[in-house]
Amino acid sequence: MFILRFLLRRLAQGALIIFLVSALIFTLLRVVPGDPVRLMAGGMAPEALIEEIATDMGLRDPIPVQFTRYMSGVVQGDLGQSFVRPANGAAVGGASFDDSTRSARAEVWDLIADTAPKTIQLACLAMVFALMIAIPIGVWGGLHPGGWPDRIALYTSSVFVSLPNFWLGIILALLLSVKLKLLPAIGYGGFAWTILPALVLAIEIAPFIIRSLTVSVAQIMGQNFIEIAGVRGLSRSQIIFRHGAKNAAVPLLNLLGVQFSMLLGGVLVVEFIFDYPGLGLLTINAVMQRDFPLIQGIAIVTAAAFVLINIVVDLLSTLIDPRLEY
Amino acid sequence: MYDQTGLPPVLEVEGLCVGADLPEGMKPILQDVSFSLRPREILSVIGESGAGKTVLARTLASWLADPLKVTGGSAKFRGTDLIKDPAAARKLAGREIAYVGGNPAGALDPTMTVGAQLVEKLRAVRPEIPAAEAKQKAIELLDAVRIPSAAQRFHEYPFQYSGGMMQRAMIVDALISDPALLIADNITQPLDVTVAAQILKLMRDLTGRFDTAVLFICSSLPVACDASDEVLVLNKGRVVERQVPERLISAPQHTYTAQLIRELPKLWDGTEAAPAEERGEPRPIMSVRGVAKHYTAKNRAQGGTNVVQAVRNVEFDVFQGDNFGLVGESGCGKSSLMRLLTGLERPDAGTILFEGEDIGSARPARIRELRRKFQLVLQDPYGSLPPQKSIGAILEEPLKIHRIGDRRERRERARSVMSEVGLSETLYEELPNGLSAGQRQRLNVARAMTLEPRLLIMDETLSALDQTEQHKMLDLFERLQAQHGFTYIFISHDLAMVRRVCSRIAVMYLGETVEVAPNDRLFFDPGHPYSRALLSAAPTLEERRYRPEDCLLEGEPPSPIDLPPGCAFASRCPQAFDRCRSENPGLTARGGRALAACFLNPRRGEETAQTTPETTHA
Amino acid sequence: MLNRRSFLNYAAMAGAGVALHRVNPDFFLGTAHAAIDRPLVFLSAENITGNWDPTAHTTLSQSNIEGFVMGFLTRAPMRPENPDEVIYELATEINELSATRLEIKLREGVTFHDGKPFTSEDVKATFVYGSGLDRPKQVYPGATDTFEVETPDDYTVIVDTSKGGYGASLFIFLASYLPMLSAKDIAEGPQGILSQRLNGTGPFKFVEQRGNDTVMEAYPDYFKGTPTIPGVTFSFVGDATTRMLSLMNGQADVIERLEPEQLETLEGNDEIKISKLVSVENKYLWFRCSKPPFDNPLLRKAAAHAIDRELIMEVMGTAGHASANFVSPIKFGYVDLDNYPEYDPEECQRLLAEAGYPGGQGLPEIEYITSTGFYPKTKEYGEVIAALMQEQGFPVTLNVMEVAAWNERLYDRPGGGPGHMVDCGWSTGSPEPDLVLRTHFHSTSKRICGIEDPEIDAALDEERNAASLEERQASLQGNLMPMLADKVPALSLFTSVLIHAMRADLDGLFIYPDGLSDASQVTEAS
Amino acid sequence: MASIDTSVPSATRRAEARSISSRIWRLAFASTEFRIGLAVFSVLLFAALLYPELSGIDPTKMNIRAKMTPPVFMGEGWSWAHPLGTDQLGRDMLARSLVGLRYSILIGVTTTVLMLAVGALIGLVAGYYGKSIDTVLMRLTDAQLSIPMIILAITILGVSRPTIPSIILVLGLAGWPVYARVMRSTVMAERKKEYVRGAMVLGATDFRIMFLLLLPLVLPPIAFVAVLDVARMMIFESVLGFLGLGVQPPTPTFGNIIADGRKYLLNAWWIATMPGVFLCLTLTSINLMGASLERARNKTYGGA
Repeated sequence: MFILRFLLRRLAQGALIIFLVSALIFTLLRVVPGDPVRLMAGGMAPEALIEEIATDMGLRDPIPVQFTRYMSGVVQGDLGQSFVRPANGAAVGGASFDDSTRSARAEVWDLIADTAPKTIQLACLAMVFALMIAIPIGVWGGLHPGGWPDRIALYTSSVFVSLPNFWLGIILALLLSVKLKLLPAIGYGGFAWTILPALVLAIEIAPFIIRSLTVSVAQIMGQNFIEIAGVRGLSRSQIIFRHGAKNAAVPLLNLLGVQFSMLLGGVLVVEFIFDYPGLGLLTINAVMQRDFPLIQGIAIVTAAAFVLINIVVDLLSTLIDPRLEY
Repeated sequence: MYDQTGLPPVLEVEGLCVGADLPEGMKPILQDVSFSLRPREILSVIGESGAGKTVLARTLASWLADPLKVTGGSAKFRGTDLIKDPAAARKLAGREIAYVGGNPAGALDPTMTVGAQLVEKLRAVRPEIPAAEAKQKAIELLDAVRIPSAAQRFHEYPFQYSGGMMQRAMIVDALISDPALLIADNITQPLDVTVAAQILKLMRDLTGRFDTAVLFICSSLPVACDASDEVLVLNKGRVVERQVPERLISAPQHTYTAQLIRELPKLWDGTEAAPAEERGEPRPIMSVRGVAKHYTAKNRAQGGTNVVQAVRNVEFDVFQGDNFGLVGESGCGKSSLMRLLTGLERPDAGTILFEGEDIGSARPARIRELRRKFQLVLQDPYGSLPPQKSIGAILEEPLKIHRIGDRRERRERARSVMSEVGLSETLYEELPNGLSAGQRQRLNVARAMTLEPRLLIMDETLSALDQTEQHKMLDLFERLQAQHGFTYIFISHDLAMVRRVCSRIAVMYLGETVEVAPNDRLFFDPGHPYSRALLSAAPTLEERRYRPEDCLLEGEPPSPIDLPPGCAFASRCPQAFDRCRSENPGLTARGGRALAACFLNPRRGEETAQTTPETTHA
Repeated sequence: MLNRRSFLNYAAMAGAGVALHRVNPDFFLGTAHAAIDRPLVFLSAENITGNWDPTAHTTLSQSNIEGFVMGFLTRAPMRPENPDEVIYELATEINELSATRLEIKLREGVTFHDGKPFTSEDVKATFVYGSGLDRPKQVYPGATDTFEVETPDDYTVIVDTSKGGYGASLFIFLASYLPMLSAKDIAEGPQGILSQRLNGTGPFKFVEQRGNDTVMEAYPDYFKGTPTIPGVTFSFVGDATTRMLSLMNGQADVIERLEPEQLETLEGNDEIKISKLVSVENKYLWFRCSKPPFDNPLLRKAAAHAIDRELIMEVMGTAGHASANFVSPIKFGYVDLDNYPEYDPEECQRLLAEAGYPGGQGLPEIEYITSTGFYPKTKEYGEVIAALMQEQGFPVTLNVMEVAAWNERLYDRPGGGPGHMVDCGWSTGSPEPDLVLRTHFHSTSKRICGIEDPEIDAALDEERNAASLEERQASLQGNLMPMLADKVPALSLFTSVLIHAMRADLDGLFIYPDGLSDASQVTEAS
Repeated sequence: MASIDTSVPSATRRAEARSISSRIWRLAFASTEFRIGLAVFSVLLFAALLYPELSGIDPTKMNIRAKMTPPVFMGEGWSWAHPLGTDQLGRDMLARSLVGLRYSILIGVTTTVLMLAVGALIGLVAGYYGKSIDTVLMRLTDAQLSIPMIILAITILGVSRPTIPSIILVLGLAGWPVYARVMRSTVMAERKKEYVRGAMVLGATDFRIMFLLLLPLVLPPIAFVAVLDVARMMIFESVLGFLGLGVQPPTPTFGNIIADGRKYLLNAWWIATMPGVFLCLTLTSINLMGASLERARNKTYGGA
């Protein structure tokens, strides 16, 4: 009952956010230079043909008109069609001006639906790795504020954050894939292909989790109920893992929710480096090709994902800590 | 009473010494403390703050943190030396030796239900008990400490418990493992008198039932005497006296004890004249008329919102140069009223006139200007000072806010108020975190004084201080009043304090002023049954004029969310009759400038509060 | 029989400086080598278009795929030691009946992947369709109405170019570059099935496009026998390092467009072998000739003399092949031009002074647009060129763009394209020089530089209308090319070298100069 | 709690009347970690500011024939002329790294300060006023947070030639919501405390409470965490370079050096690695100082 009302309110707010984001991105994409029709039709196409195609596609209508048309599609679950991609989903280069002979263009929704699961798999695994790296270091640091573990946490995060992900990607691929032949690195052929990119992503996010954990664990371990728990007869492991961990989980969850967009930025580069056929690679190609419907679609879907993730985060936070206002 | 059980002692402390290992050397905290404790015995430990009471309690509970260290002696629990064998001591902690602290608010994990944590604790120290049984035991005990609908409350979170309920839950937490020794460290201090009285009664019941020995740490002599079989007096880390309460009071052995008893404020002792009201032409500096304030709170269970009537029908006048007292238990609306009086919030109805100007409806900028003339001193000596600012900066802040003086003048002013309240000028560049609670409250007062206000509102300013400190502060207030002609409003739950300093006192219950009367009249002839209940519960060594058995009722005040239609006190009033349940009596004059809201008072005509002489000046 | 002499002449020119890998032609049927049991993975640096019609694009990667799937009348390996070698594929014989009539005999018993037999109808339809003026990859010497195709029987084709007035021998040169389409597919027109899939007679059958992977499987009825590998997966992987790592960890079998440094890394690796070959692609620095300051030929020349192409070659390393003409050395008509602008600071200063900007003073800010992530090392040598020009006083700022932004700014537009200099390469899957020269420098086309010069127009027309190959070559080398070197509407910097790397145990992969590969004979060396 | 019986009156350990902040600095400076951090940071800073000019080595000067010279002792052909080797165009890596450090510190610090300023302001206002102001501001924050950075980047950087100010703007825009959120929750917690009420009663305006009372209190811990973001922003700048949206050559930012040097990682590992090393040194030295300062603060303010 309560959760339902909370969900309704947050989803309504989320819809508003998505609407705002769509409007903003829609407008921005239409003022940015780089005529998509030029890219669709190819560099050699004459101006008149460009204008004709653009007018046909409604790209010369006023932006509000275009936006209204677009949003009415979005509401019905139609994110439009890619400007440049054929239905088979290949990333294509613009070389032909004879656009009329293009085979059917791909539905944006299908392109996203095809790639998103792989990215979700990658992101989840990355998160698992990141937590596996960050929790021991961060908690240990938080349990000894000012001591060596705290410093180790600090230095580890300094080093990790200084590693550019495309540098790290190459090094890890060389080491784990080329030299040791432990893991496949490039493309996607099954779960094993996710491990290496996830590791790179994990190292990228881990410093922030470490930092957040050291701070929140230290803060929680200084609280009265933790101090008194030993006097009440609870064992140290009970105190740390049941009470400390549970209380530290709330700030951690919030961090993860907020860092979502950062994760997406990382996914972009990592997927490109590893040629991992996920949403990130799709985004890079869409950006490179000025595939506006696709960029818009991705933006809307990620905004929606962000909204949903944060609703889940808030819901989980309130489940963990019922004091939080719904 | 001593040795009456004939059982061997549970705890034998011999020559215990504890010191603080500081860079400048070992500083002794406890020196050569020895005593023993038998099952079912309640031993109070009393002493001023800094005497080492809490250190003693924590040493026994294996909870000494750096830089404190045991430097000598032994503490044998059933033959096991807790000092020599810390591992065994830790094993006993929580199981045989239970500890209850004075700060129940933060004592449990806020993210787990109270019940779950009780079960967790029990199963941590006694893993052999199955979960279901543990749950049943927890509910039984919650019920035993009179937590209403315990089975339901079992599933609630700590923040859903009131302070008194939390304290009781913590007692359950301590007793659930059937400990042989209960260390109760200042458990009644943060509580209202009526609640504290209930808790003490409960503790006595329970020790009888479970054969538990209790070490009762306390800073109030009357409470200690009330609660225990024997009293141990600690002074500067040494045991100076151990007596049964009666003997202690009648024949204190040590000068410190004697002084403690002497300084104890008396409620009904006529030797010290109660502050008299200003006679002649009393001019009200503040008049409160029919003030009401409600808040809306989210209802988590059913959705929607609830209206909380925090303040209703509040009426009183405060006269120039007067000491006005506002008493009531927590939740009675004192704090809400304070926010209204200081212009932090605006009333829904009624007027608050300060020197003829309505604070309730003044423009925000005007209120800021008026603030130069009335100031507030807050309750919490720790939270009320801005962190990370030096004492000098704190004192200059009000002057900066009101753009008074230049740098040098402000500095001088700050230094002069510091010396006035008795803070050394060398503290100017220091942070307040090195100050004691008393010094902090002096600082708070000093800060309020820098603007040279006319009216000072003291919101529980003294309640966090021990008796000796309180004494000194009250002297300070008197001196300042004499020098600057301040008018004080004391918001307090401490009747003894109010009795000593206030000339007129208003009693609040559930947002209403149920009685407004001169000091003597309230204490000797209260006009409201609730006032009598308060007086009956007040901690004192004197013979009570009102017996708790007659006046004090079980339970807590009804929730201010769904107030009964009639007199709010009717549900707990021993004398309530039908009319009380249907009609709100309202403040009525009962002669001698006293008013009370009770039908039992003989009416003098049909005068209402608004037409009493004192209000005609408004 | 084929006029061996003319073919030889042409092939000798085209094959200059080309190094190739090629196994014994009999090898494809050999059983001495064990077949590999999984599809060959080929990583491409370039993405494909959405249109499978081979005449609808000039995209190298897609042509590469066509090399696997489609059949050709002939293939010309152009090995330096045997430059005139022609391998007949779908043709069995080519005879010059007269100067304007060419007879092609076709192989019998060949079927398309969709089961339709390959006949002279298909050749006719392909010739007619592929020479249509609306085809982006118009690969024939003249438009459809300049020749006629006769099909006396199912396996004979006669091309008659008398209407167009040029020699039918031009068709010989194009035979190796022309994928044969099915007449049935062509009948549906450009919007039809042609655009949706590949249908050829080649060793591999197009199965599907799966994301960025083009999946092909062995065609069991391939006329030379079933290929020894089960299939080919052709994938677009945008990042050069990624491609190399894939090869190194064994996930990929062949990768393309290696950079010289990658070459260095891989050369030490016993498991990997390299193929280098000069391509048909030249890299150019295009001047915007229709707007100041480069509407002044003196300044263009000055700029050309400011650039030390040897330095650029240093940067390019093995990925560049020095050339001094506007077309690749393997294109028809190539010659090292004597008057091609060389690095000469004094000449540059002289020209600047002559143009009225001594030492570069008074020149407006010059924007140099280049891309990153598409061609190798554009950013690196872009910085070199900018620095060199700055040294001579040109106020150049380099603007490195991602490919889409660059592509959008690339072409000429009314009033001149954006910026003042643009970096771009041009590659066409044919030795025909006009596909570069006419496209860019004729005033009716002027794709990028925007030049309108009647003298150049006249020179372009003259060489096209030449009666014979010899005459045409003379016109190109004696008139047009020196004229372009003098007017420098663009400066050709070098010719790209296509570098492929593949698993060392992979024998039999042949790579053609335009990047097309033939994997039909790929086997794994035991 | 009550066990603070042991606390020594500060008068006994008081330093002669010295302001609190100077005491914190002195305390921090007394720690070895702080001194090491300060030493490393100063060396880096001075080197970045002075070395390229003093040494007369032009970080953009190419010498293609000496390209990819390894750092000293690190392989064949090294020379003392290029202690950290040369890049793919034969430019001196030491000079490039130091000039790159200059730009990257500029970008990293300015961006972080920008997002901290915007985020802190919005979070402060939202957390202080609460209610509908809070709702509006926080939903706005969510909206901003949910726009992928890259899309902002291509739109803003695509309009014009990417310059350092426009890159700072893009990165700052993408980063502020995180700080707004942290700030808001901290302020909300502080807002309920007594001393805020105390300040109100003294007559302080909202502005004064927000900016003079709360801000100095809640900002330092957040700023300490923000040090990580300085590094992250430097790395992000390299991602932009990687996408062709970075600072234009020949300006050597870390982003440019890493993004361009990546291709040569197997031949000339030092090109893409050096910026990372400098970044790590800078960051660790700042962190060393920050952590000591934080400890000194905690010690001075009694752990609060």
